[in-house]
Amino acid sequence: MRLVLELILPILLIVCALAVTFSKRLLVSVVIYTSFSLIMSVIWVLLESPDLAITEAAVGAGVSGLLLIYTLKKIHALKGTSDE
Amino acid sequence: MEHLLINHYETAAVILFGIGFLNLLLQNNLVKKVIGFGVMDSAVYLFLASQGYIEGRMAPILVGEVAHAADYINPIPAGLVLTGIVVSVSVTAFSLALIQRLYQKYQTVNFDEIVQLARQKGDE
Amino acid sequence: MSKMARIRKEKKTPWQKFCAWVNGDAAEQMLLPAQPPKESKKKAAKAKREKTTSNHRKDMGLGQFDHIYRICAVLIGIAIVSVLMAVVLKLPLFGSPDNPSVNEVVERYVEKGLEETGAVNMVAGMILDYRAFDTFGESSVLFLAVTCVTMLLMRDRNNTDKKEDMLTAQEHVIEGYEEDIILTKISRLIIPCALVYGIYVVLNGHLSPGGGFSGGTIMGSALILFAVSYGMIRMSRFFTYATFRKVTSSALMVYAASKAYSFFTGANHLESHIPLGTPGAILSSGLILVLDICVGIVVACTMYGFYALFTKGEL
Amino acid sequence: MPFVYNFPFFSIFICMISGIVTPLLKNGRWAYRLSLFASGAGLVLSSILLGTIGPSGQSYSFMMGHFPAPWGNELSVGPLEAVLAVAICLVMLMALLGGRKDIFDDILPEKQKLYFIMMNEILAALLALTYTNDIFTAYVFIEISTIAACAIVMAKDQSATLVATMRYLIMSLLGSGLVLIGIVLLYCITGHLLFPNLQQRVLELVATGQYTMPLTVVVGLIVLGLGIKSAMFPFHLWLPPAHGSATTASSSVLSGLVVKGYIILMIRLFYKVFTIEVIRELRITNMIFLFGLAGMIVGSVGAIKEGHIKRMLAYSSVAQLGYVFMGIGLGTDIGVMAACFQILVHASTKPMLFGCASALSASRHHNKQLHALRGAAYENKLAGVGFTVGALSMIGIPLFAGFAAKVFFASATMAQPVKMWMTLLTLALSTVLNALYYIPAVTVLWSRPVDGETGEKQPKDPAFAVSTVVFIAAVFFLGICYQPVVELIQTGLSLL
Repeated sequence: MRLVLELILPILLIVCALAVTFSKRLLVSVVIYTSFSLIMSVIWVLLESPDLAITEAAVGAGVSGLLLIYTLKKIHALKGTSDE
Repeated sequence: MEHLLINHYETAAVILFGIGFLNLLLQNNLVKKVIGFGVMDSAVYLFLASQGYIEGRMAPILVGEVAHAADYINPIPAGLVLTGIVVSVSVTAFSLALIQRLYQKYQTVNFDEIVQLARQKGDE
Repeated sequence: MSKMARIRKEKKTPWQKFCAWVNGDAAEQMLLPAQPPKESKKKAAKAKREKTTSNHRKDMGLGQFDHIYRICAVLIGIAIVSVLMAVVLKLPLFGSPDNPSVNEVVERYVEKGLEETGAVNMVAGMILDYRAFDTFGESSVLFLAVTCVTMLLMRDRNNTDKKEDMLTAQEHVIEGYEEDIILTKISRLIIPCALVYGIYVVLNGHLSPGGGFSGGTIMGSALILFAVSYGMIRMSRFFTYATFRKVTSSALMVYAASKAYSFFTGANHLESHIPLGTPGAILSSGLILVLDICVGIVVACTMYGFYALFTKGEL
Repeated sequence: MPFVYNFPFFSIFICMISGIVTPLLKNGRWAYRLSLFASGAGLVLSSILLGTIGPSGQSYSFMMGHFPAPWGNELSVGPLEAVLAVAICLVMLMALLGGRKDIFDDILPEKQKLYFIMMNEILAALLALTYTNDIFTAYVFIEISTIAACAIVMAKDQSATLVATMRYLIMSLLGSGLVLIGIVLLYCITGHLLFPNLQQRVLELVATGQYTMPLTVVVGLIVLGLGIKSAMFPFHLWLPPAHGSATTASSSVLSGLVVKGYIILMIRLFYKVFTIEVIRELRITNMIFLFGLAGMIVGSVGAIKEGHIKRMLAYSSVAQLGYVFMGIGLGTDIGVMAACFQILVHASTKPMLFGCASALSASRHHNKQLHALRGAAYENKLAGVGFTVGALSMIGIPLFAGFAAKVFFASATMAQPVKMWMTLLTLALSTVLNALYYIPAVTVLWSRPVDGETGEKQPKDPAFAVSTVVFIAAVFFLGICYQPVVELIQTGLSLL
C-alpha cells in the first residue's frame, strides 16, 4: 500500500504541474495548484515530517489558494461570475 | 534507471523543478508565472526532505526519555523546508499584489502585452 | 435543437473531451446561457490589441528576439533538468541510513536536543534554538512581505479608480443588509474550533508537530473566515490598521529582544538564566514557547492582513 | 572575548530592530531620522571594529547563540568584512542624505514610513550577507534583500516602476531558485551548513574524488543564481529599467550596494567554502571571466545608445560589474583583490552620479533626457562638479578612483599570458567606450544653454551637499591614498 502511494503521488504531482501549465483557464490552474499542495502535504506525512504536513496544508492549500483566488477576482478572471 | 526509480522522489523533484523553471521563464501570464515559481520551490523542498528521510525511522519527535540518533530521521531538512515555505508564501503574496496593481494600470495580466503597452506609452 | 444535442453532434476525441472537461467548457455550455454580443465585442477588442502589439513587434524586430529567447529558455531548462538528473544518479540512495547528511550534527540535535533546548519536537528545538538566526530572518521576510503588500495595495491617490470604488461601495451595502444565513451559522460553529485549534498548535509547538507558523496560519484563517462571514465592518471594531501595526511590531520586538539576549549571552559565554522546565510540560523549553507565541501572533495578523489588503485595500 | 567583537551582531540587530520599530513612528520624517541613526550607528560600530582588528589582522567567528560551529549559526569577521561593512554603512548613509528631497517628493506621505522599513532591512541584509558564516542564513538574507530591493524600486509607484519591478522580481526569483537548489545539493553531499565544516568536507570530497560531478553542478548553480541577481552579462537586461526608473536613493542603494551584496557573498563562498583553487580547477573562473569581459563591452555599448541619463548610468553599472566579474574570473588572489577594490570604487562613485544626475534634472522639471539637461550644471554647481568627478573616475583618469582600480586589474593579469592580452585589450576598449558616453554627457552639462532656456533656481539642500562632498572625498581618497585600503583587503583575503 505504502509503496503504491509512494510511486503514485510523485506522478500525480507531475501531472498536476503539467495541468497547471497547460490549462487554459486561470481558475482551473489555481484549483489544480491547490490540489498540488494537498498532495505535497500527504507526501510530507509519508516522509515522516508532520510539521511540514501541517504547514503545507495550512499555507499551500489554504492561504496561498485564497490569495490566488482573490487575485483572480481582482483581475476579473473568474468565469461564470458577474465579473467576467 | 534503477537508481532513478529508487530515488523516485528526487527524480520527480527534478522534473517538477524543470516544469516550474520553464513556467517562470516562458509563461506570459503572470499568475501562471507565480504558480510556476511555487511549483519550483516545492520541488526543491521535496528534494531536500527526501534526502533527509531514512527508511524505518520515526519523525523527529521524541518518544520516551532517552533519545538514540539511530531511531529518528534527520530533523535539519524539515527545519530548512519550514523556513523555505514561509519565504515562498511571502514572495507569492508580494508578486500577486504586484500583479493586481499592474492589472489596474494595463487591464491585462499578460506580461508581453504589458511591456508593449508600457513601451507605447513611452514610459519604460 | 437543444444545446445538449449540439454538443453531442460535434465529434470529439476522448482527449478533446477530457480537455474540455478539465477546462470546464462542457459544464459551462450546459449551464450558462450564451452571451454572444459581449463576448464578440471583447474578442474584437482583444484582436485589435493583438494586432497593434504584433505590428509593433515587427517594427522593433522584437518577434525574432522573442523567438530566440524562447528557444534559449527551453534549452537552458532542458540542460538544467538533465544535469540535475545526472546528479541524482550520483547521489546516495533514498532512505539509506549512511548518506552524508547523517553525521555528528544530526546526532547532537537528536540526542542532546531535549537536554539543551528542552523541546520534545526536535524540529522546533532546531529552528528556534540551535539555528535561531535563520528563523528570525524568516519572520522578517514575512514582515517585509506584508509591508510590501501594504505599500502596493493600501488605498491612496495612486491606486484608486472609480469603478473599483463603486464596486466596493456596493459590496459594503450588501454586506450591511444581507447576511448569508448558511455561512454565518456554520462559521459560528467553525471559528471557535479553528481558533482553539490554532492556539493549541502554537502552544504545543515544542511538544508536537506544528509551532508558531502553522498555528498562526490556522488562527489567521479563522480571522479570515470571520471577516468573510460577518463583514469587514464588524472586524474593524476590534482590529484596525493601528492595532495591526502595534501587535505585529511589538510581537516582533519581543522576538528580537529575546533572541538578542540569547545571542549576546551565548557569544560572550555567559549564563542565560532561562529555566528549561520539565520536558514535556507546556511551560517548558525556555524561550521556545515565547518565540512560538510571538511568531504565531505575527503570522495570524499577517495572513489576515494579506486577505484584507487583497480584498478591500485597507485594514 | 573583547567587547568590540560583538559589534557586527549589534550593527545587524540595530538595523533590523529599527525596521521593526518604524511602523510605530509618527510620520516619514521620524522614520527617516531613525534610518539615518541606524546607518550612522552601523558606520560608527563598523569603523571601531575595523580600527581594532584591521591593523593587527585578526579574524574570529562569533556564535549566534549558545552552540559552536557545526550546530549553531555563526558570524565570521575579519578585516575584509569590516572594510566592506564600513563602506556599506557609509554609502547607505550618504544615499539617504543625498536622496532625501526626492524620497519625500516621489513617495506618498502615508507610505514613506514603509519605504524606510525597506531601507533598514536592506542594510541589515547586506551586513548579514557580509558577515554570515552559514550558507542557509545567507539564503534567507538573500531573500530579504530581494524583497526589499523590489519594494524600493516600486516605491515611486508609477507605471514604469511597476513594470520594472515585475521584471526584476521574476529574474530575482529565478536566481533565488537556482541558489536554493545549489545549497540543497551542497547539503546533500556534505551534510553541513556552516562554512568551515563545509570547506573541510569539500576538500575531503575533492581529495577522494567522490561526488566531483555534483560539486561542479553545485558551484555552477550558485554562481548562475548569484550572477542573475547581480546582473552578470547575459542576465543584465532587468537592471537598466529597475535602476533607471526608481527614486534617487533607491537607485543609489541598488547599484551601489544591493548588487554588490551578492558578489561579496560569492567571493566569500569561493574562499571560505570551495576554496579558490578548487574553483580554478573546475574551470568555473574561466566562464566568469568571459562573462565579465562581455559585460564590460555590452554595458558600455548600451550606455552609448541611451539618451535617458539615469538609464545610461544603469548601463554603465552593468559595465562596471563586468570589471568585478573579470577580476574574480582571473582566479588569483590579486585578481579578487582588484575586484574587491573595484567594488569599493563603484560603490562610492555610482551613488554620487545618480544623486547628482537627479539634482541636475530637478531644475529641468525632472526631465532626465540628456538633451534637456543642457547647461544644467550652472544652476547647481556642486552637482555638476560631482557628476564630472564621478564621470572622470568611471573613465579612468589618473588621481581618480577608477584609474587605481584599472591599474590593479591590469597588474593582476601579469601572471596569465592568455588572459592578460584579453584583459588589456578589453580594458582599453572599455575605457574608450566609457569616454564615448561620459565625455559628451559632461560637455552637455557644462555647455552654455541656448537662449534663455534656464530652469528655475533650486533651493539649497545641505544634506545633498554633505553627501556629494563626502563621495567626492571618497573618490579622491581611493584614487590617491589607496595603499592602506589595499593592504587591508589583502590581509582580509588571506584570512578568509
